[in-house]
Amino acid sequence: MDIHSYEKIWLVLAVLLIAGFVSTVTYGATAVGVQMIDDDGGTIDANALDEDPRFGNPRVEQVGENHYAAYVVAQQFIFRPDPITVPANSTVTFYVTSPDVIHGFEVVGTNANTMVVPGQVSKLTVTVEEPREYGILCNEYCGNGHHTMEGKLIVQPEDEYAQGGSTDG
Amino acid sequence: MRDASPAGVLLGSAVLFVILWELRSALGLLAGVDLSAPAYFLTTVAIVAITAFGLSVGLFQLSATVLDQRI
Amino acid sequence: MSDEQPATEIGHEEFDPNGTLALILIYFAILVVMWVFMYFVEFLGNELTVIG
Amino acid sequence: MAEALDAGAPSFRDRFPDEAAVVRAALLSSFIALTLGAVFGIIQGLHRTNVLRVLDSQFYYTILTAHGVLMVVSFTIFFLVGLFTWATVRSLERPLEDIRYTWAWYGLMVVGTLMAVVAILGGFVPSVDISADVLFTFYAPLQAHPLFYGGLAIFVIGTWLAGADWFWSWYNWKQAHPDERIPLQAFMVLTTMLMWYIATIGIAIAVVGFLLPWSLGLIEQVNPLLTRTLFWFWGHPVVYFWLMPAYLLWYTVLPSLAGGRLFSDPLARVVFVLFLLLSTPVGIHHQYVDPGIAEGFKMIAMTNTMFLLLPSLLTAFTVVASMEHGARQRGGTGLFGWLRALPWRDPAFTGMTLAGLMFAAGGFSGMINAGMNINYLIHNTLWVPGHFHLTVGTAVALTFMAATYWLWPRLTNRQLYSRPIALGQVVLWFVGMALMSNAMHVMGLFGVPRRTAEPQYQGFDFVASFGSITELRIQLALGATLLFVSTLLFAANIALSSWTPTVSGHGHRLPDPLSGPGDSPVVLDNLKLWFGIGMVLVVLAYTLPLASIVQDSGLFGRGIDAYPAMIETPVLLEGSPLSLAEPLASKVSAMLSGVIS
Repeated sequence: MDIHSYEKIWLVLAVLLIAGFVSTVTYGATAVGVQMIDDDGGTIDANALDEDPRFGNPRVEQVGENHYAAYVVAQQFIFRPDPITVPANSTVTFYVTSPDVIHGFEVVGTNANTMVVPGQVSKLTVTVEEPREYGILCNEYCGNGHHTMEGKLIVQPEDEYAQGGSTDG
Repeated sequence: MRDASPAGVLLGSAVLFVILWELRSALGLLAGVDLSAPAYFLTTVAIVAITAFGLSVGLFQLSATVLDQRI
Repeated sequence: MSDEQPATEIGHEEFDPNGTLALILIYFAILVVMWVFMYFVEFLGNELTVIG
Repeated sequence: MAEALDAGAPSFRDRFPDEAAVVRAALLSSFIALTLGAVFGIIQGLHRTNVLRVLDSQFYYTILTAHGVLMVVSFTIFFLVGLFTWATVRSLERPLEDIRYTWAWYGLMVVGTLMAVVAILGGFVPSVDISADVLFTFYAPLQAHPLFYGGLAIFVIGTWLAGADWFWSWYNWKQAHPDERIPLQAFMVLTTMLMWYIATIGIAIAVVGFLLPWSLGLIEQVNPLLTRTLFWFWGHPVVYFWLMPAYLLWYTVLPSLAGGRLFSDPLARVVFVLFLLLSTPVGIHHQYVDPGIAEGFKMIAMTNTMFLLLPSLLTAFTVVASMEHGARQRGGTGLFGWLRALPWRDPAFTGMTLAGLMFAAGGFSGMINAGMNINYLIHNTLWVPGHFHLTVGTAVALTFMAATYWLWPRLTNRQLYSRPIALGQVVLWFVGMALMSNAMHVMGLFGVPRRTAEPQYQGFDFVASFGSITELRIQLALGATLLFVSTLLFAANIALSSWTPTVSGHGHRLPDPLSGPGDSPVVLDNLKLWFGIGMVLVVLAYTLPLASIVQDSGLFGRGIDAYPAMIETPVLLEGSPLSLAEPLASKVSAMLSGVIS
């Protein structure tokens, strides 16, 4: 099978391009430490969220030195708690699940973006820096009120956060 | 002497318009240069119109010299 | 609706697609530039990257 | 505009009248679906950009489901079965084995489509409790009416029977030509169908095994992650089921339109074998940010997907090289000067070339989607529709429309109504799509979500790093309008071609490739081998992830209720169209003034 020499050049370049893409993504995963949503959030009985210690009372609570956990429930057409308030310059781990249908949990304008599947818990950890407000929206169709499903992530200055205590949404 | 067939002019104008318009997005995203949309849109349409008119009346004598093409 | 007969017959041996190679190299360059920009500027330069 | 017709050669319709009738029927069904889908498309385009809202936002999701199913199931696959019937009969030079069997599977596909469409359109009528507002992806626990799932199942069974029809022809052809190589077009049809048989395993299990009995109440719950994974098992290869007919046209028709010959037949076969092997074990790249799937499986899906770029990149080279060959034969010279010697006046040629050009851009945004962790940036944002309106929306759809300008006269022995309008239509599509898709990509980067009736939120605004979100919305709406007009031009042109004067001699023979099949190893034609390897790859890619999902959250999930896609009786936007025009005028002017000031 005689392949034209130009075709061979292009084949080699294409494989190099693919190798380049794969190595960039591997660099992101290893050196930068970007981690995919995976199954370490575990599963849950979607009908029994209120008995669960985390999601029975959706809230933000301190779980370590400068490390906060946000237990979030995404349900037909609201996020709980809303707003999600965390202190600036801290590490926040979101645990997100749904009692009803598949939703999306997207912090607008950022890389925090996960699917929310009933029966599964999505676990994602980010670091928040300077105080500001982020919008949250559901980016997966979940019913006729889907476009009204929004929330807010508020990053408060540390001192202001200390007085107010964690809002129990 | 006409430069390009009407089809060539129509197609060239469309491709030129798309390239120029996409350039604004590239400038905006890559270089952070924010050009006002209406002004940019009108300029793009103007450039494409002039080029199309020029090509159709053989203004640029494009084919006869540079590209020595058979029309 | 067949078009007019081609001016010349070019066989497989004597045809080198130089124009194609040039065009596809340009495309390759655009791909690399856009990928590097998208990955390192838009993505890694963005906030709240998931690290755990 | 009279063209020299080699009056002698009989057209496809002359040689195979029965088959031509089936192909015409399939193509007409495809164009009806395209036109209907375009009507829903323009309603969406104007609704989500807040330029003109004629219906209550609750109906947006009914429209979105209809737009999705009509465009990427009915339009694409009806065109495919028409094109593949033509390609098989033409390349094997033999009529189908039993034309009644052919009409039977075509009829089955029509019945399936009608069932699904009735279920979807039921969503407009709240009093009737039939509805399927679950979108094209019908993710459980959202539940559609059984009519929807039943219709989809019958439609897929129709396509299975269609594949059997072509294999039947090939089998009998092989008896008569024992040691000949499979003709290229037939080879493409058969490899594509083998991929389809592997791919539809996923959707068959999901629909027949879980969703249909669930919607009938035979089982009370389903595991959302399991059915979602099974959906995407099929969901990615189906995009290649749309793309392969376009590749068949680019490889076997476009070169001759350009006045040249296909650069390499062996390479075309390698490309189709690569698609058979690699398009099925990759579905998990649609689930990069799903919980419940380990990162390792996502990494495997990414690697397979990246290698799936290879056949498309090779296709780009081979098709452009074939066009260059044609241009040089027409006297084109110079490194790029040959581009001017191509027949840009021919709408079929120009349409397919512009489709290929846009596919290059769509290919890039596909590479971004495939890059596992960069997916965080754009998952479920408007970037994704931006991507697939370039790939299926243009590379496939525009190629199908452009090819119809070449194929339709061969099926009807009638001239096209108007070639200048056809040329204008393909160029209009190109410009309209460039505007719409560019706006979608950019808005996606700013976080604007897809599949959302009113992406305007109270608590926050989207931040645009250049220009403004309003400008991008106008650009999207403008692009959508141009695309809608372009579709109407296409549909009208074809419809009016039913009464144009008949002509004979459309039998223009497709020339042989530059390097023929003989130059390639015979193993390429060993379909059983490639099908076997394809199955092994898909088993490797999917057994462990599916097993872990079932092990973690059960075959039927835990505590998952059904959510039928019912709508409370919404308040319809009353008022005659006139009263609708008034808000449009004021809104557009307000928006423009906002932008200009």
